[in-house]
Amino acid sequence: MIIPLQHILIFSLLLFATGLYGVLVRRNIIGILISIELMLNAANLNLIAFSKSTSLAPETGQIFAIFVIAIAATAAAVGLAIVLALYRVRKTVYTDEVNLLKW
Amino acid sequence: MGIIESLRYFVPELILLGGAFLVFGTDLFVRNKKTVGELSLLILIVAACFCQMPAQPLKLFYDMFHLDAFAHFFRYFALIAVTLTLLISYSYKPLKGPYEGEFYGLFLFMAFALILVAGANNLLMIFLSVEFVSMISYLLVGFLKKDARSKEAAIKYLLFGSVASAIMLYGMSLLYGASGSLALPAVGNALFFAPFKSLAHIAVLFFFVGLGFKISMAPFHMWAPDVYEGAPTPVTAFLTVAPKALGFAVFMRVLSVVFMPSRAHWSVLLTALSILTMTLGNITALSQNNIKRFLAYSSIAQAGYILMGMAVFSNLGRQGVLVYLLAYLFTNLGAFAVVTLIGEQTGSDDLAAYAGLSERSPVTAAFLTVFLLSLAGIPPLAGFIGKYYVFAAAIQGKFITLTVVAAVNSVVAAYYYFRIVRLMYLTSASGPALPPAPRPLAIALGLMFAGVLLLGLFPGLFLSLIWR
Amino acid sequence: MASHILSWIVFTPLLGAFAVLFVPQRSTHLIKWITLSTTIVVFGLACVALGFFQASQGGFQMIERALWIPQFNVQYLLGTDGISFPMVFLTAIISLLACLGSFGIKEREKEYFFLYLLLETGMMGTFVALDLFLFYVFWEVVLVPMYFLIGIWGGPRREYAAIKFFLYTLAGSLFMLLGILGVYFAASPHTFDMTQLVGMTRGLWFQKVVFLAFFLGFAIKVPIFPFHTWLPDAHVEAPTPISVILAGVLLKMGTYGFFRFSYPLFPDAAVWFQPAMAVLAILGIVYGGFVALAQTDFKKMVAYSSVSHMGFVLLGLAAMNANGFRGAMLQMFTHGTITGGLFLLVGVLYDRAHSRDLNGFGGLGAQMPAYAGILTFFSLASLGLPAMSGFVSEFLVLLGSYQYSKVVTGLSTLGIILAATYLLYMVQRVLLGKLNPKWAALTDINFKEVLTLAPLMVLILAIGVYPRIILDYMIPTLDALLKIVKG
Amino acid sequence: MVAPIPVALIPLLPFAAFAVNILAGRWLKHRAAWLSVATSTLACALAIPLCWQVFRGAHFAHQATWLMLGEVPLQFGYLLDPLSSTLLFMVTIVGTLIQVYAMGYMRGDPRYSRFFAYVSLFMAAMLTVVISNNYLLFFMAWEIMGLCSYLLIGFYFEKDSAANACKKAFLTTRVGDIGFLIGFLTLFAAIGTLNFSEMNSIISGAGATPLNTTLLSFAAFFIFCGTIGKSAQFPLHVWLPDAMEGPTPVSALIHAATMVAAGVFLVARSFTLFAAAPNVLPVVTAIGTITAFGAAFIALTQHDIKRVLAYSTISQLGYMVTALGLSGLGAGTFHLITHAFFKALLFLGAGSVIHGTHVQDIREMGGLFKKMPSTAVTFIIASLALAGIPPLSGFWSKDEILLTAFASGHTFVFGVLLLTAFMTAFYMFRLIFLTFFGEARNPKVHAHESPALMTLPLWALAVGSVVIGIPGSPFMHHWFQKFMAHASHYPEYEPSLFVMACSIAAAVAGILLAGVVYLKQKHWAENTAKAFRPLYLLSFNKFYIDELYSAYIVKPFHAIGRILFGFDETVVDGAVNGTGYATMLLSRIKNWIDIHIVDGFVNFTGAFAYFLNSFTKRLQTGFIQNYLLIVVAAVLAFLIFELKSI
Repeated sequence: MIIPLQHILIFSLLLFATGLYGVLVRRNIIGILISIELMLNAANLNLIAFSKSTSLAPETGQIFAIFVIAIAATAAAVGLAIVLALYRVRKTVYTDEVNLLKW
Repeated sequence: MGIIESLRYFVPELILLGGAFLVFGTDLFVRNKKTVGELSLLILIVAACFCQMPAQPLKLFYDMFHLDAFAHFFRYFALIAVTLTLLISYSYKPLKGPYEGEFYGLFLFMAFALILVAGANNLLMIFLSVEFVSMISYLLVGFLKKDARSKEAAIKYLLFGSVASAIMLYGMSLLYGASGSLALPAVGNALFFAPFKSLAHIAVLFFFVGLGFKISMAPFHMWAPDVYEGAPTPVTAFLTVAPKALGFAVFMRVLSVVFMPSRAHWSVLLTALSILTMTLGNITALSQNNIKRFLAYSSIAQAGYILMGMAVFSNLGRQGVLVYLLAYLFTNLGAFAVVTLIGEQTGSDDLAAYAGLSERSPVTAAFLTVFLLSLAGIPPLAGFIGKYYVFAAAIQGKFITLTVVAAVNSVVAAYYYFRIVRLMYLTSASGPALPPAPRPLAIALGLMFAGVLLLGLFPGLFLSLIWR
Repeated sequence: MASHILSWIVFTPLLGAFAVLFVPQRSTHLIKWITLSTTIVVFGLACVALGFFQASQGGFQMIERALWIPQFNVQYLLGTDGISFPMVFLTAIISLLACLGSFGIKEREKEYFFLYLLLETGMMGTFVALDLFLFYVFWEVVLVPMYFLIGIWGGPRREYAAIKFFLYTLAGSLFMLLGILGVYFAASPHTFDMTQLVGMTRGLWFQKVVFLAFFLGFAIKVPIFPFHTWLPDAHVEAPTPISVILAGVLLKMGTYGFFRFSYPLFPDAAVWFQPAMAVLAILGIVYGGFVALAQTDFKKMVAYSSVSHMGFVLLGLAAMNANGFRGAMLQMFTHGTITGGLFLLVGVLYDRAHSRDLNGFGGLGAQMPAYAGILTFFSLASLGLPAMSGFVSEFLVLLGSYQYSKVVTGLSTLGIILAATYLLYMVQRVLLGKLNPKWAALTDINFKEVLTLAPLMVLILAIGVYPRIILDYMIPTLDALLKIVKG
Repeated sequence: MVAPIPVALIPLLPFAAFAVNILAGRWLKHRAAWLSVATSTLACALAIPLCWQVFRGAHFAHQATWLMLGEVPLQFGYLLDPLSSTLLFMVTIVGTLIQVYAMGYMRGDPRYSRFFAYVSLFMAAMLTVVISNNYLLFFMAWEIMGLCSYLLIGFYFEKDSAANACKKAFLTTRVGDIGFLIGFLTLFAAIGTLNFSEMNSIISGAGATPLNTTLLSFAAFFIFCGTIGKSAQFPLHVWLPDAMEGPTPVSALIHAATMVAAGVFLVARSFTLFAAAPNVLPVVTAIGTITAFGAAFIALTQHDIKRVLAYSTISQLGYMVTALGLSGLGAGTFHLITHAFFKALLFLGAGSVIHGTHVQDIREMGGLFKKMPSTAVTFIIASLALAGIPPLSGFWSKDEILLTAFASGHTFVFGVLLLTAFMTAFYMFRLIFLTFFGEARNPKVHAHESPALMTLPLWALAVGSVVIGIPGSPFMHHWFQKFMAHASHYPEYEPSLFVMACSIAAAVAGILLAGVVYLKQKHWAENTAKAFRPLYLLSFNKFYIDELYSAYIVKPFHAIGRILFGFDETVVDGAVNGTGYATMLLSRIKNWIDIHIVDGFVNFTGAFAYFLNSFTKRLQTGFIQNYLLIVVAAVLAFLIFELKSI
C-alpha cells in the first residue's frame, strides 16, 4: 500500500514541532541535543518522501538524507564532547545553570 | 564539469586540505609549536599564490561548486582573514600548551570550509559547508580547556547553531520537494511558476533563520554577544569577520539565484530586519563595560548596515556589501588585534583597562583610534567607504526611511565608539607604560592599518577588483 | 608649483604634521617652531595664490582636476573663486595667529601641534574642494582633530563639550551626506563635480528636500538659532587658540556651504525658503544678543555674540540681492577677524587672572592700559563702529535686507543696539570702575600677544576704511551667483 | 569746483595728531598737547581762507567712488557750501581755542597725552562730519564722534559715575543713531542715492520722477531720530547732563559747542528732505519746543554748576530744532554758531571756577568776583549773550528764532519760547549771583585765578560771543540769513520790533528777578520752593525721566536677557540635550542612569537610547532557550504574516 505524501509531510511537521518543543523546554543539554536530532530527522523524512514522489532526481534527496545523518552524528559528537568538558568545569549540564555570560 | 578536470581549478583548496593534515601530522612530532604555526602560515600563503581568477565562471564538480569572480573574491577574503587571525593568535598566551598545533590545523580547515561556502551552488553543498564552518567554529570557541566561559560559549553556540541549521534544513527539504532538485538554478526556475510562488515566500524564511544566524541578524543574533565574549579573543576576532562575511556571501547567492522572483517581497522584510539589527546592536552597545562584548554588539550593528545593501540588492547594493565586508575585515580584525594585545598586557578585557592608554602605549592607542574611527565611518578611512557605498545604494533605491534611520544610528554608534577614544585620550593613565607589541601581532596591526588607510584613500584599487 | 598652488596650500600643513610626528616628544621647541614655520609657509602660499587670483573673473580658477574614484567618478577637484578665496586667506591668517597663541600650551605638545596642523589641512580642503565627495571628506576631517583639541586641552567640562560638538556636527553632516548622494543620483551623468552640477535643473520638490538635508549640516555648523547650543559649551571649554579657530574659521564653513552649495544647486528651494531663512536670521541676531547680555562669563558672552553676528550673515543670504550677498560675505570675513581677536583677548586675560567672571574684574583700564586699548578696539569693531570692518558688512547686509523686507531690517537693528549694550557692559565691568585689589598684580599685555593681535587690527581698520580692497575680489563671483539664484 | 588745497587735510591733520599721540603718547608726555593744538591750528589756517572764499560765493565739491552699492557707486568726498563752511569756520576756531585752554586745565593729569589724542580724534571726526558730502560718510564720522564722547566722558573711568555716564551716553545716542541709519537706508530705497547734492537736486526737481512722499517722510523722521539722540532732544536728552562727568574742556567742546550741535546741523543738511516731507516738520517743532522749555525748567533748580549749563545747552538746542522745525534754516544755524561761542565760553568759565575752587556745587561758592575777575567778567558777558541782551550775539540769533515762530503764525510756540527765554535769563543769573557775588559760603574753598593759558581763550571767546552776532544783525542787513538762503530756499521774514521788545523784556525781567531773589530777598527762593513743592520736585528730579527709563527699559532688557538665557539652557539645550524633564522622567521609569551618562553625554537621544538599552540589555538573559524562544517566536510571526499575505 502507498502512504499519501500529505500524511508523511504532516507527520514530519509534527516530528519537527516535537523536536522544537523539546529544544525549548528541556533543561538538560543532552535532551536538547536529542531534540535537535528529531528536528533533523523530520527534515530527512521530508527529503525521502519528496525523493520518492518527485521525478527529476530521486537519488539526490536520499543522498542528502544520508549526509544529514552523518552531520547529525558529528554534531552530536561535538556537542557531547563540549558538554563533557563543560561538566568538568561547571559540574552541571542544565542550561539554566550555565549563564555566566549575559547582558 | 567532471571531478577530474575540476581538480585543476581546485588547487588552492587542495593545498589547504593537505596542509591541514600535514600540520596535524607535524604537530604530533614537533615539540616547538611555533614552527607548526609558521608552517600553517606558509601553507596559507602558498594557497593564496595558487588562487587565480577563472576567465569565465566555472561549474566545478557537476556544478556543486561554482567558481566565479564572486567566489574568487571570497577565496581571497577567507585566506586574508585566516592569515591575519593566525598572526594575531601567535602571541595569545592561553593557547600555549600541548594543543596549540591543533588550533592552527583547525584554522586551515576553517579556511577550506569558508572557500567551499563561497562557491557552494547546491542546497546540499550549502548545508554541508555551512555545517563544516559551524562545527569548526564550535571547537575553536570551546578551545580553552580550563575556561568555563569558553565552554559555556561553545555550548550555547552549538545549540543555537544546530537549531538554526535544522530549521534551514527543513526549509531546504521543502524546496527540494517543490523543485525536485538541489541545484540552486533549478530550484530557482521551479519557484518561478505557480503553485510554488507562495512556497518561495515561506522557504526564504527558513534561510533567514539559518543564514541570519551566521550573519548575526536580529532577531537571530542573540547568541553572538555571549559567544564573542566567551571565546578566545583571536577566535572572537575571526568569528566576527570571516564566517559572518561568508554567511553574507551564501545569503547573497541564494537570494540572487533562487529567490530573485520574490525580491520585492523579502527586501521589505530585510529592510525591517536591517533597521532592527543596527538599532538593537547600537542601543545595546551603549552601556557595555567589557570591550569584547562591546565590540560584539558593535559588530551586530555593523551587520545591520551591511544588510542595507542586501535589502536594496541592486548592483550597487551587492557591491556595497562586498566593499563593506572588505573594509570591515581590516577594521574589526584590527580592533580585536588591539583588544588581544591589551588583554594580554593588562590581563583584563574591561573598558577600564583602556583608561589613559594614549600615555601608556601611544602607538597602540593611535591604532585603535583609527580602527574605531573607521568603524564609526569617518572619512577618509575604510569604514567610511563601506558606509558610503550602502548609503548610496539605499538612496539610489529610494530607501529613504532606511537611510535616515541608519544615519541616526551612526550618530549613536559614533558616541559609543568615542567613549573608548575618550577613555584612551581624555582620562589619565591607570598604570605604567606597556611593553611594545610582539612582532607577529605588530605586523598584523601594520597590515590592517595600511588596509584601512589604503581602502579609505584609494578605494579605486579595491573597487576595480570588485566591479568585475 | 604654480599650477598646483591649491594642493600645496592644502597639504603643506599635513607635511608639517608628519614632520612633527617624527620629532621626539620632549623637544617641544622644535615642534612649536616646525608648526609655526609651516603655518607661515601656508600663509606665504596663500599670498602667492593671491598673486595668481584674477579678481575680475567670476568663475572658478586655479582648478586642479584628477580622477580619484573612477567607479563613482569622484574627482580630486580643487578650485577657488571670490567666495572661497577670502576664506582660504582668512584661514591662513587665523591659523598663523592662533599658532602663535598656542605657544603657551604646556602638556602633550606633540599631539597638540600634530592635530592642529591636521585641522588646518581639513579647513583649507573644505574651502577649496569643488567635488561634493571630496568636500564631505574634508568636512569630516575637521571634526576629529577638533574633538581632541577641545577634549584634551580644554577646560573643566571639556569632555562634555567635545563630544557634544562632535556628535552635533556629525549628525548634521550625515544628513548632508544623504543630500549629497541625492544630488549625485539626480544628476545625469552621475557626478559630484560642482562645475557640472551647477548648470543642471532639478525639480522643486526634490530641491526642497535636499536643501533641507544640506541645511541641517550647515545650520548646525553656523550655528543657526535652534542648533546653536553646542557653541557656548565648545567655545567656553576650548583652549584659547582653538576658540579662535572655532569662531574664526569653523563657523564660516557653514555659511560658506550655503554660498557654495545650497544656493547654486537649489536656487528655487533657496527662494522658497527665503522667508524662513530671514526669520531664523532675526531670531539668531536678537536672541543671541539678548542671551549675550545675560552672560557673566567673558568667553560665553563672546560666544553668544557670534551667534548674533553670524545671524547677519544669514540675513544677508536671505536678502538674496547684491548688497545682501556682499554684506554676508564680508561679514564672514570680518567676524572671523574680530571675534578671533576677542577670543585671543579673553585668553590673554585668562592666562593672567585664571578667571573669566566679568563681575570679578573692574578697573583694569588703569592696571593694563595697552590691553584696555586693544580690548576697547575690538569691542568697538564688534559693535559695528564705522571705519572698522564690522560696520561695512553690517551696513551692506542691512541695505540688502531693507530691499527685501523693512520689518526684518527694523528688527535686526535691535541686534545692533544689543551688541553695543553687551559689549559696553563688558568693557565697563572689565576695564572701568575701581580696580579690584585682587588684580593689582596683573601685568599688561606683552609683545608676543600684541603681535598676534596687530595683524587683525590692521585688517579690521583697512577693510573698514576702504572695503574695496577685499570686496573687489568677491563681487564678480557674488554677482554671478546672484544671476544663478534669481534665474 | 575742486578746492585749491586738498580739503581732506583739514580732518586728516588732527587725525595724524591722534595717531601719533595714541601710539607714542607715553614718550611725548606734555608735548602731545602741542602736537594737537598745532595740527588743529593748522587745520584752522587751512579752513578759514576756504570759508572766506565760500562766503564770497564760491562752492567746492569733490568726490571719488568708495564702494559699489549694487550697481550704484557710493561717492565719498567733501562739499563746501554756505552751511558747511559756516560750521567749518566755527568748529576750527572754537576747537582750537578750547584745546589751548585744555593745555592749562589738564596739566599734570596722568593720562595727559591720551586726552589730547582723543580730542584730536574728535576734531578729525567733527570736521569730517562738517565737510562730508553724503550720509554714509557723515554717519561714520558721526559715530566716531560718539566714540570720542564716550572715551572722554569716561576719561576718569575710575569713578563709577563716569563709567556709567559714558556707557549711558553712548547707548542713548546709539539708539538715535540706529534711527538715523534706518533713515538713510529708507532714503536710499526712496531716491537711490546718499549724496547730499544729488538728493537736493532729485527732490527739488521732483517733476521728473514722481517721489514716494510717504517713504520720504519716514526717511526724514528716522533721520531726525539721529538728531534727537545726538542733540540730546527729548526724550533722549538724559545722557547729556550725566556727560558732565567728563573733563570740563570736553564738556565745552563736545557737549556744548560742536558735537551736540551736529544734530542740528544734520537737520539743516537734510533741509530739502524735511521740506519735502511736510508732515514731519510739526514733529520737529514739537520736540524742539518741549525740549527747550523742559530743560530750562529743570535748570532752574540744579545746584551743580555744570549741570545747570548742561540743561541750558539742551534748552538752547531745543531752540535751534524748533527754528528748523519752523523751516527757519537761517535762524537755526545762526543760533547754532552764536551759541557755540558763548556756551563754550560759559563752560570754560565754569571749568576755570572749578579749577580755582575744586568744587562744583554753587551753594559752596560765592563772592568769587574779586578772587577771579577775568573769569567772572567773561562769564557774565557770555551769560548776557545767552540771556539775549543786545547787542550781544545771543540776542540777534534768539531774536531770529522768535521772529520765525511769531511771523510763521505759531503764536503758542512763540509764547513758550518767550517764557523759556525768561527762565534762561533767570537761571543764568541765579548761577552768576550765587557764584560770583554775595559772600563766600564755604570757608574751606580757597579760590585763585586760573593761569593765562586758560584765561586768554576765555577772552578770545568773549570777543567772539560779542561780535559773532553782527553778520546776522541789521547792522549787516542780515547778511548771514541771505547767505544761507543762497544754498536752500526757506521763508524769510521782516524783522519786527514787537518781537525784539518781547525778547528784551523777557531777558531783563529774568535777570532782575534773579537779582532780587538771590541778592536781596534770600528767603523768597525757599518760600517759592515750599509753595510750589510738586513743581519744585518735578524740576529738581528732572521729571523723573531717568527713573522711568531704568524701570521700564533698562531693567526689562536685562530681564529678557536673563530669561532667554534660562530658556536657552533649559529648553533649547534641553530639547536636544535633555538635561531637563525628559531625562528625569526616563530615569524615574527605570533607574538606568549610569556613570557614562553622568560624566559623558546627557543628550536626549542619548538618554532615550540608554532607556531602550536598559530593555535590550535585559533581553540578553544569557539563557540559551530564551534566545531560541525569541527565534521561534520571530519565525512564527513571519510565517503568520506570510500566510496572511498568501
